[in-house]
Amino acid sequence: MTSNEILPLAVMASSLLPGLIIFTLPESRIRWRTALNLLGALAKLLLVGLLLAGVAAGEEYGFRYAVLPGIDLAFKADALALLFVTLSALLWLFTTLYAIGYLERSPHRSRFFGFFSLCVTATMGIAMAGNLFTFFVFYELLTLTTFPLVVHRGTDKAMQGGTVYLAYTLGGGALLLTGIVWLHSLLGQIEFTHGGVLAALADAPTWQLQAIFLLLIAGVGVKAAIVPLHGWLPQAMVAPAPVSALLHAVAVVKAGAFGIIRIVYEVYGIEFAQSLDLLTPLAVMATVTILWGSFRALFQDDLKRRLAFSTISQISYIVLGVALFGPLGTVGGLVHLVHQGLMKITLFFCAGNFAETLGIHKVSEMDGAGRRMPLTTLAFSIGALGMMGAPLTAGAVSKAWLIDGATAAGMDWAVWVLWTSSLLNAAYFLPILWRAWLRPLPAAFPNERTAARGWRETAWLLLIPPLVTAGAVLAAGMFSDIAWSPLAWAQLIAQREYLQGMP
Amino acid sequence: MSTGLIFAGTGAILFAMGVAGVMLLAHLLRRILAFNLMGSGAFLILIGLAQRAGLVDPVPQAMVLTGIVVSVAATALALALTRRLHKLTGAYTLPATRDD
Amino acid sequence: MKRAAIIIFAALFAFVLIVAMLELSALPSPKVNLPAAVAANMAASGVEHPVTAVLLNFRGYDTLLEIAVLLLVLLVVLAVSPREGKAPAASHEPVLQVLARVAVPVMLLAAVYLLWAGAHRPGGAFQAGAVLGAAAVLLHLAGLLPGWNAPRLFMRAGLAGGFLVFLVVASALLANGALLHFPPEFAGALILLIEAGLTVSLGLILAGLFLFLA
Amino acid sequence: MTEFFDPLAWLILLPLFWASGAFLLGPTRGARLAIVGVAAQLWLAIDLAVKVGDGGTAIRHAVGGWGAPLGIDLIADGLAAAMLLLTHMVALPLLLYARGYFAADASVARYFWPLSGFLLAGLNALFLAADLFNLYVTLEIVGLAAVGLVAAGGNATQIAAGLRYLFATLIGSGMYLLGVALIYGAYGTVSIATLTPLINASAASAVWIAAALMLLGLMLKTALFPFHYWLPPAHGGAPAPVSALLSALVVKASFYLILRLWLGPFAPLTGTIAWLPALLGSAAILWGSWQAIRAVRLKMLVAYSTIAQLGYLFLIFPLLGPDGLALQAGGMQVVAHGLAKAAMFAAAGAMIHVTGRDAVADVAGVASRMPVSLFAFALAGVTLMGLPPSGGFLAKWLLIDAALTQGQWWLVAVIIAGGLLAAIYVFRVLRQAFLVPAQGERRHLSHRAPPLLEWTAFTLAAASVLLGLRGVDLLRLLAVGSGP
Repeated sequence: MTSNEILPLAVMASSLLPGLIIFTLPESRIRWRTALNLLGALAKLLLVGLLLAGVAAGEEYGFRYAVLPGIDLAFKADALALLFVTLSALLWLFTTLYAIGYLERSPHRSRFFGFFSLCVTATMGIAMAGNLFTFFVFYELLTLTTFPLVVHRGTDKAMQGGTVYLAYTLGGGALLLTGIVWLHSLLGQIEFTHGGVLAALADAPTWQLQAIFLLLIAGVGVKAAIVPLHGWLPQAMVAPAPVSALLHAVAVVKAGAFGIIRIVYEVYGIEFAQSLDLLTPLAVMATVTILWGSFRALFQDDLKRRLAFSTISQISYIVLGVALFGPLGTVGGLVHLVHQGLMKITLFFCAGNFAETLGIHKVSEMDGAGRRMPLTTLAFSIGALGMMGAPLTAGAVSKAWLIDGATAAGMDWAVWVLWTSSLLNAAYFLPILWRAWLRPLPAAFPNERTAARGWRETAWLLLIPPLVTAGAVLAAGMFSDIAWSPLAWAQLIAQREYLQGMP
Repeated sequence: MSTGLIFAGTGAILFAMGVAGVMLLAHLLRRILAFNLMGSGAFLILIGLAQRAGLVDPVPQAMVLTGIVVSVAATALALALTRRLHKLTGAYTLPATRDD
Repeated sequence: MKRAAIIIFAALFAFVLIVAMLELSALPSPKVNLPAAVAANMAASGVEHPVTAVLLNFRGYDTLLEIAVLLLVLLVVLAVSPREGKAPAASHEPVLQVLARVAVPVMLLAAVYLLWAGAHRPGGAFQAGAVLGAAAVLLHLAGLLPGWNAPRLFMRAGLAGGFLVFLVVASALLANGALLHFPPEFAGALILLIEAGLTVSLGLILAGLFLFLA
Repeated sequence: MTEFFDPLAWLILLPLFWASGAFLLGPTRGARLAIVGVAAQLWLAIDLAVKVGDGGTAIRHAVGGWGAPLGIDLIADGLAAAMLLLTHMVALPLLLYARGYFAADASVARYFWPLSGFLLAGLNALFLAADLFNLYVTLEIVGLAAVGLVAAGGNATQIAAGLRYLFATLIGSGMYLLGVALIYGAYGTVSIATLTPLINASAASAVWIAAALMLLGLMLKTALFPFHYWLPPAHGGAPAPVSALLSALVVKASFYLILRLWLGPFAPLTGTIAWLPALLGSAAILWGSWQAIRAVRLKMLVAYSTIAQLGYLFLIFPLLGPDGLALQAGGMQVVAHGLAKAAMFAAAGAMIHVTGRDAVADVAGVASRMPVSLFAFALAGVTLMGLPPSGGFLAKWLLIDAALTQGQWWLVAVIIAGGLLAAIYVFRVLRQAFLVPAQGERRHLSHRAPPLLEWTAFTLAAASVLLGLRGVDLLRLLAVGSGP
């Protein structure tokens, strides 16, 4: 095996092995568990760094293993894969730190961190999958490994949320599988290739290709929470805060959006998809989701539910970017994959802190929270402003590229959609900020633990991750032009998908 | 019609009676007898059909000997279980099934 | 309703089967002629009676497995008939006792004859064993032999011994090229050895199927 | 002429030897003998699989040196070698499991060891047999040994379940035997190799009746819907290691024989009715899953799941084509389900052993007390649901691929629906296991499961999942000697 084959596997092993070891650790070995978690996360970052340098220099990383005749478990770490891998690896580190602080003294931590690591492994597999078969394998693994996390608390409500989550994702998986096998039986292969592989099937009946597209998009659309397949996401909010962060920013929802990107660009090929009239319906679906998610978020009093509907809306920005048919929109969609992750994880970290420190679960309880927890509220504000697309934040960059993309594609209505959504974002985020910063302190918070635990604001492990990610939101917004920024990387990918893929 | 065929025809009737008996009879001893009828029918067909031309064929005869031993064994097993069931429940019929 | 349906179906089945067999008898004889093949190989079989030759040589493997069936059924009978305490004493039947005292020695003799006769005329281990088993059952019914308790080592050896002899011979013959591949010159002696072992064990097993339950 | 240590012969002789030995020696030494014997058999099975796989042709052993049709042949092709490998991969962990399971109960153990030896001998002989009458004898060994193992527990439910099973298996073999009699009457031979070229579509009606009788009898033994009535009480009522052996292997033996006959001698007769087994198989999937979803007892849930999973095997018949996809799917499903179902019964047995109760509801809280058993159950469930990366997933993939290639859309729908239904009953148990039990119920979780029970179950489950990574090797083995 060459080092170009080993490196992608090592990236996966860096979370798989610690995860498996953690399962066997007794509950009391806290230091061991923490050390393993951090060691894995840091090792992964190091390995990802090596990959990034290599791919930027034009190296190709990949590994194949035959599972069935003509069907391989194939990994390839290309530029697009690395966009997702880097995001997940980075956020995994912070989520782990946060989770260590969050779950202090709660039971079953070995189980929790074991499955947590497996989740990240599955996400890496999804990112680096070299064909639809491999993608599906890890896509389903992600479902299986997130279930124990969603139901972690073991209450009836958690079980209900977990069941709804499973019903949606396994149903979606079944559709996806049908689509993939159908495609395989028509085409004989299902590799991800720049520019797509389906042009070879130009003679096949159009309805078949359209039906397969529908199956595939519906399959990944469940995880991407596209309306009307989004019902599980608000229900899954019963999970502990680090799991919500994982679902919304690191793994699950992202995996769905990433799947849509792979299917449109590297299975159908953007040109061929356009010629089959598939992109406009996709754009319409994304639009509906963007507006519906924002609209529903307006009326949620539960803070995490409001954030959940916000996620539904924001993820479809990525889908819209993909469907805009043009390099500008592509860059906008891809960069939003990263930016949304940074912003949303900040928001969930902060929401977890409010709940853990002051017992705040509802928007209506937020009055004066900013005075008691200024740093957390600051981080929250940065995330929220980013979501609105305020200048100097990461959100502004993605929105600008998306709007340019829509204009260039001649889809003026999409510009209006983006503006409307920004207004709605402001409408559901600004009241929170207003309450937190400007309303007076209430007589008592629902369940304040600051004094009992001897915290100044909250535990350090809970405070540092949101501050760092909030900083990243600002950095990605202000320094988007330098090399190695998410934007630069997205431009590299767009260039490869649009230029190298074309004959 | 040769003797062999008469045996085979009788075997067919016995087999059919046996099958009907196993399906219809609730009393376990009767059911075991019906099963033996089935076996005998099959043995008669095996020997009778092979010897329809009147020639002796030792191969099916040996097979039937083997088959008889197997069927003796199966009958003994069925009787032993029936006896045990009777001792435990006092009934010579199978209890009604419950799905759970 | 169900009853009538089953009866009608069974009658129909018998009718169809008979018609099919009549149709078959009108066709020419089958292409494979096994009786001829048996006759042609009788000399190498080690016995003179064709049925015994098929039973213990040509298709001896079937017979090996058939003994396994008997032994395994005996095991199940033992498993489901746990004997609590001592076996009940048999009832006292004077008339039967007289009959049994006369018949059992004759039956033993008949068993030995059947075993020996199997080589060249109808007979053999199973028939001999059946007579032995019947003798034991007769003794029990007459009150001369109590029911059997769970078998001790000696009895277990007797029950499984015949099968083990068969098994050892079968596997030793692998050295001759195949399972149960008798060399023609020793075939007769080996078959007699197997049959003798089987007669004892089959007698015990068949008696046991009755007496372990009694 | 073959060597003395011919795996074909010894795979049959060895279990017969140790079965008799275990009877002679009694349960304690018998258990040791059995485990050593099965370990040796596993080695023989691997040796045989390597020989068949590398050689690329079937291996033949002419018993008695006569050769068919006068004598009886044993033939090991790829399918047979794969079945033998599966049998011993399942049997070795299960016998180790049984040692732990029966440790406290010597009266049942006394006859478990010799009976399991006869069962394995019967299975091995069945997989290797190439003679219709010899197959009848092996079928009876397997059937009677299985009934014995179910009934050996000795309580009224088990005896009744054993009797029900006994009558089903006897009717099945009676029909099979009648078929053999008609075949012998028509062709004068029972050797499969000799018969295959003789049978064609213009065969006499007696041959058609024979084929129908034999296939129906075997379907009854395989518990194909609607002949499944005997399976749940038998598999759900027996001790856990027995349930595992029965569900993983015994029902597969008669399916194997159906496949053999369907592809071999009866191929010219079956072309037009291939949709019938598929239809029954679909009904089995839906009905079995539905019953598993509403089962109250844990082992009943697993038993009904067997009925559903057997249904998948019968979907392949209308899809059998020159591309071999359907046959590969069937072989993969047999192996994957065998390993997974053994694991599931073993894990369920361990849970029942500890909680002392048999209801699905009593599993609550097991997640924290018996993580290994639960993990084994979950991994086995992954295979049954057909989720990646398990062997069950590859089977499902191949099956859908075959169905799509042949344009049988309704089968695709059934396969997908079956997977989702399986998810419902598997997650029903997992959900319950993760639930925090009410305080009063904790007292039932007083003692811990023996590690032997938990880890053997886990090994089997892990094997069923890892099979998904060795699919190519299994399919290469299956391809040997199949097809024209």
